[in-house]
Amino acid sequence: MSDPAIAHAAQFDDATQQREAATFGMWVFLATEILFFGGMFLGYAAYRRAYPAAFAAASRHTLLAFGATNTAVLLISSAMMAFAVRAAREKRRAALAWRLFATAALGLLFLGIKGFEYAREFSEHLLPGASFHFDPPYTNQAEMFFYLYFLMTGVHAIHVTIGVVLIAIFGSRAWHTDAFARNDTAVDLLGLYWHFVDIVWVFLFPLIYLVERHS
Amino acid sequence: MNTTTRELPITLEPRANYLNAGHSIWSWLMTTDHKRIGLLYMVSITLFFFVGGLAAALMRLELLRPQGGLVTSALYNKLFTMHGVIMVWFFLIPSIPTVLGNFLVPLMIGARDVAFPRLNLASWYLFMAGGLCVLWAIIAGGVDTGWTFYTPYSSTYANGHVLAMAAGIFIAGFGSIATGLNFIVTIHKMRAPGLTWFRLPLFIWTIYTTSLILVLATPVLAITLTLMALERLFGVGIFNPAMGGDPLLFQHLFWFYSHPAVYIMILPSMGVISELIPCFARKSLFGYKFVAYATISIGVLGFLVWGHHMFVSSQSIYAGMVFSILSFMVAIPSAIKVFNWTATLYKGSITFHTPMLYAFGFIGLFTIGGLTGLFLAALAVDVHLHDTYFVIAHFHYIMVGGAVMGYLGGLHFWWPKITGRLYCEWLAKLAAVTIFAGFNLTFFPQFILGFLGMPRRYPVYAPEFQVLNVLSTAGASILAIGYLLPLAYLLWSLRHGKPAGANPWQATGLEWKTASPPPRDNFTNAPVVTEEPYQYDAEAAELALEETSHV
Amino acid sequence: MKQPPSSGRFLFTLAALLGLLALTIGVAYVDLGPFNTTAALTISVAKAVLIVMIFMGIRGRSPLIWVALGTGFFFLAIMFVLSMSDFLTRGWK
Amino acid sequence: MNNPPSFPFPEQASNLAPGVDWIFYTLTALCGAMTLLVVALITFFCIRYRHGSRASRANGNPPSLPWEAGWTLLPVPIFLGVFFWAAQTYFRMSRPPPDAMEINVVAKQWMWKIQHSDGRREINELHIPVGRAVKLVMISQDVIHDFYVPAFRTKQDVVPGRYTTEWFAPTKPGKFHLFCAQYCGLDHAKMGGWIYVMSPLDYAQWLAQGQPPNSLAAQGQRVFHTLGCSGCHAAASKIRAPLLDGIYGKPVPLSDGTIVTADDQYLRDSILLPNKQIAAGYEALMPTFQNRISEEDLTAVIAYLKSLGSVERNDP
Repeated sequence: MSDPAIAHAAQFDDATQQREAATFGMWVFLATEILFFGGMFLGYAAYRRAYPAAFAAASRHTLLAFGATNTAVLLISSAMMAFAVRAAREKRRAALAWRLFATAALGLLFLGIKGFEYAREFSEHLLPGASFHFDPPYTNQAEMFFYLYFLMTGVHAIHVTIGVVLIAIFGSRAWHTDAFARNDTAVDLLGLYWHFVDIVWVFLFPLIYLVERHS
Repeated sequence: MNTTTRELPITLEPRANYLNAGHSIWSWLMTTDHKRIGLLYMVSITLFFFVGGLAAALMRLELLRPQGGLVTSALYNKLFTMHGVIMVWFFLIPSIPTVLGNFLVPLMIGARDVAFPRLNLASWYLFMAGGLCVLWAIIAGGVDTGWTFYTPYSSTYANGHVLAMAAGIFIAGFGSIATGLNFIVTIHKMRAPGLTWFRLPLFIWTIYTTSLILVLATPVLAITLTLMALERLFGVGIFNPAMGGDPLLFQHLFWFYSHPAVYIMILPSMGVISELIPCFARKSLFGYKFVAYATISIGVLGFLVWGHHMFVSSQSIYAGMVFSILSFMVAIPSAIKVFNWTATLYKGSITFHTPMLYAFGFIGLFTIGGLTGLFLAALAVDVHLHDTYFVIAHFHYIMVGGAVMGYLGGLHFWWPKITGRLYCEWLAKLAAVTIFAGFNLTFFPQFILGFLGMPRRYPVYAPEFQVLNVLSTAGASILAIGYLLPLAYLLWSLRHGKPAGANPWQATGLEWKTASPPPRDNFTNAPVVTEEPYQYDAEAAELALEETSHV
Repeated sequence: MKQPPSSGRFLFTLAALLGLLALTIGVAYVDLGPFNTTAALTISVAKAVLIVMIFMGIRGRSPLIWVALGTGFFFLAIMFVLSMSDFLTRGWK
Repeated sequence: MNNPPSFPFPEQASNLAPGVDWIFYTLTALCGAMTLLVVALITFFCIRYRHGSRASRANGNPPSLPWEAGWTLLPVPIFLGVFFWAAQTYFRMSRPPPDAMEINVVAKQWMWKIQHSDGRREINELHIPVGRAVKLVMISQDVIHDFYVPAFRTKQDVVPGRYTTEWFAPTKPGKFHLFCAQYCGLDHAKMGGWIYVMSPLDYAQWLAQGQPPNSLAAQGQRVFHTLGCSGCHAAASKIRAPLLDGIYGKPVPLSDGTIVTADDQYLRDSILLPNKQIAAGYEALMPTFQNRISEEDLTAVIAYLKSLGSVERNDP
């Protein structure tokens, strides 16, 4: 369905080839992200196996309410992004714009909740380093758990921030110009990125908040 | 065998090609033409090669005497770190993929450019930004952790600009990922009509596999360096033994990238050799499909063997045995390639132009390098040889004897296509022989030094090792001269070289079907591929010779 | 790309995902011994599969895309299996 | 009396050295033959089929499958053979005999501190009798080092935070190089030393020379009291703490239900990271002694705990 009207870059033969190349490129990029996060998950797995009791105790100190809400917020924003991609394909500019803004807003909400959570933990001296404080039995290993917690959720938050910024830009571009009416591939790719960021959180949530909640 | 080209007038009638499509600095620095980006990389990595080479020269001079004396231990430690970092990340890994790969991949598959030209330019800028970051770290005081950055030394005890150097490598790493991603998409999506996978030249197969490794391994290096840098910055981290951390986790993450990285360095050279041997033996490659499958299996198996760097690191002996048997298995695809190259020569019509000399040099030295890898894969022997000069000799035989020989062979083979000029043949042959001789004199004694037990990274050593070290330094001086020669006559050929014409070697391959240097969009008329690669005919070459000699 | 999933399907998937979220929290409060971790991971994998299949619409895409995704997870598995083989067997004498 | 190495072959001065050398020389022969085969084939083809030679080029493309199958499958048995041979030797290398003489080594940025069980301490030098198996229990105070004796063909990284072991049985008296083989900073190259393997007579003389005031275990007992360990762990103490008599090598049930044997590593972790593995039935009251006890004193205390022998234990 190569629409002749869609312009394509010089090095491609037609628009279909351009879209397939861009989409394939995005999936290869997601594979690199899988391995990038994989290194941290390996560190988590190694130390959770080595210090199960300490990880369980430390996990109980994480704020499950914040984590659960955040997961829900990100899942909803992922669904909203899926709606946005559909709107882009159906060339409905207004729907695309406000759905993108909604997704970005949910992303911001996620970051806000995360910010509050970090502030709470910071006040409870759970930030690893000189000021770290945890009741005696598991001081050292709990510091390891919280190091991994701040590391992995921090890197994930950076990815969410990048996503929110891009979605906002795409939203305003959809609102003001008809760029995406002519070529909606970019919105599809941004959607793939946003869903990937959501999947990383889907795995992060149980590993951090639900290590051992039963009494 | 270029006796049959017509003698073109020295002054070329100015035909539009990618070189004269713009002369301003801006047209070069902002180009999205894959051919120009290839040249930008060529200049950059050549500069880095000589910076890294200078460090190596100083180290070899220091090792002339057991008590050293030329440089302090602190400076020597910075020298071998600088030599390692620059040679690995700023010469060997980029060399063939970004120079020959950038130039040739679109040409060989009949495309106008790579899939994402602007991303291609961005990857050069990322590479240069990373390179300048590393150079600044070196000039500002240097780093003495070795290119391996083992914790806890790198994260807690080393002083020096570790963060700046790690940042430099981190940024350059994204340049590698961008290049790998670009090539994977280009090779999948932009092949000329009729160009099926098994009609692709093997250079494309190796660049494709190298790109897979680049894309899958480099992110793990990025996260590993980030973790090390964070631990150095904040004093707490997951590798910190005081917090119950395990330094071996760093080694696992580092070598998960760094062993596939050595296949990033050698696979493209294998691709170049798979192009040179058939062309100068006038015969199609023996067992094309097996060599292609061997390439892919090297790429995959390369990810399974990293533990052989950690046999004596107190890694579990059972994991050691798993890694040892896998390391033996990864040697098989490389052996297949060597045998197939050798078999290609059977009943060929072999000529000995400079690229072919480099190809023979590659096969000989790579065979020695590969086989000595088996010594290091054998557990009990590795206990004795690990971290000695045996390991130094092993990986230099692969990287310098293999990768650099392959790069130089490819550079000489495609120089006429890149610049439209021929270089001085006898000087080039002299350089090839000098490099081969200098290389062996430098690194073969180091096998013996390693077996005698001389550890690596030593500015001062026990007196009984001096004789072999003097031999090695003598070889290094010859090798240095050998490397300066190509720089001279290739630059000289830019101005005074004879015009090369479209196909000076009568080679097959789409890149030889367009003009030299090629036009901006590579092909005036889009090529269609109808036959297998390497359609050479040795008998025809012999008959052609008889006719010309009778006439 | 084949026809995009209908909007009803998106809402259904979102509901399923939120249900799985509730499930994983609920299961965490039940003491299953070693199976708590496997349960949590299985539910996460289920959520990830839902997102990939429906939201990312991988079903409508070419097999090459499946291979790209599969390759990413395959090499991640290699990293985990061989690294953990060291950590798990280091204590054995 | 530094006996010059028999160039180009390194000295074989330990029980494992011949075994390793046999594998090395076999591999050299195999790989040498393979390299010569390839080089000879290429040279022959280059001469016979050079451009302009008279040799016939008819049907120059024989079917490749048989050859490919040949050189793919042929190396497999050879590689497996060498793998098992080397792995078996490696397995023997990693299992010190039970009767080995235990010596503690503490590596520190740029020196080796060696403690004999009779309390004698040496820096960068190790005096051992010929013919007797020696097991080194090693740990690093800072970065990763590596205790490498080329003449014995043994090498083992010395890791901070974890005991690593290495063993050898010297077969020849003499003075052998000790090198640090893992880059550890400024004076990595100067961190070497000497292993003096002495005949039984010389060794007895050396022992008699500087008789150290008290054994390692005695030094450990002194540290055990000065740091207040006896306050809780003595039999008469009011605080409920595990009795340590005869604990070395015994299985210890932990609070999370698993059972571990009380080896060097367990004792060290219990002192530095007490809450890593808490003994079953006890509160996690023990303070950490990290940065309050040096590696040498720690080795001494562990030697003392080992010396407490197996008094009949009556703890709950």
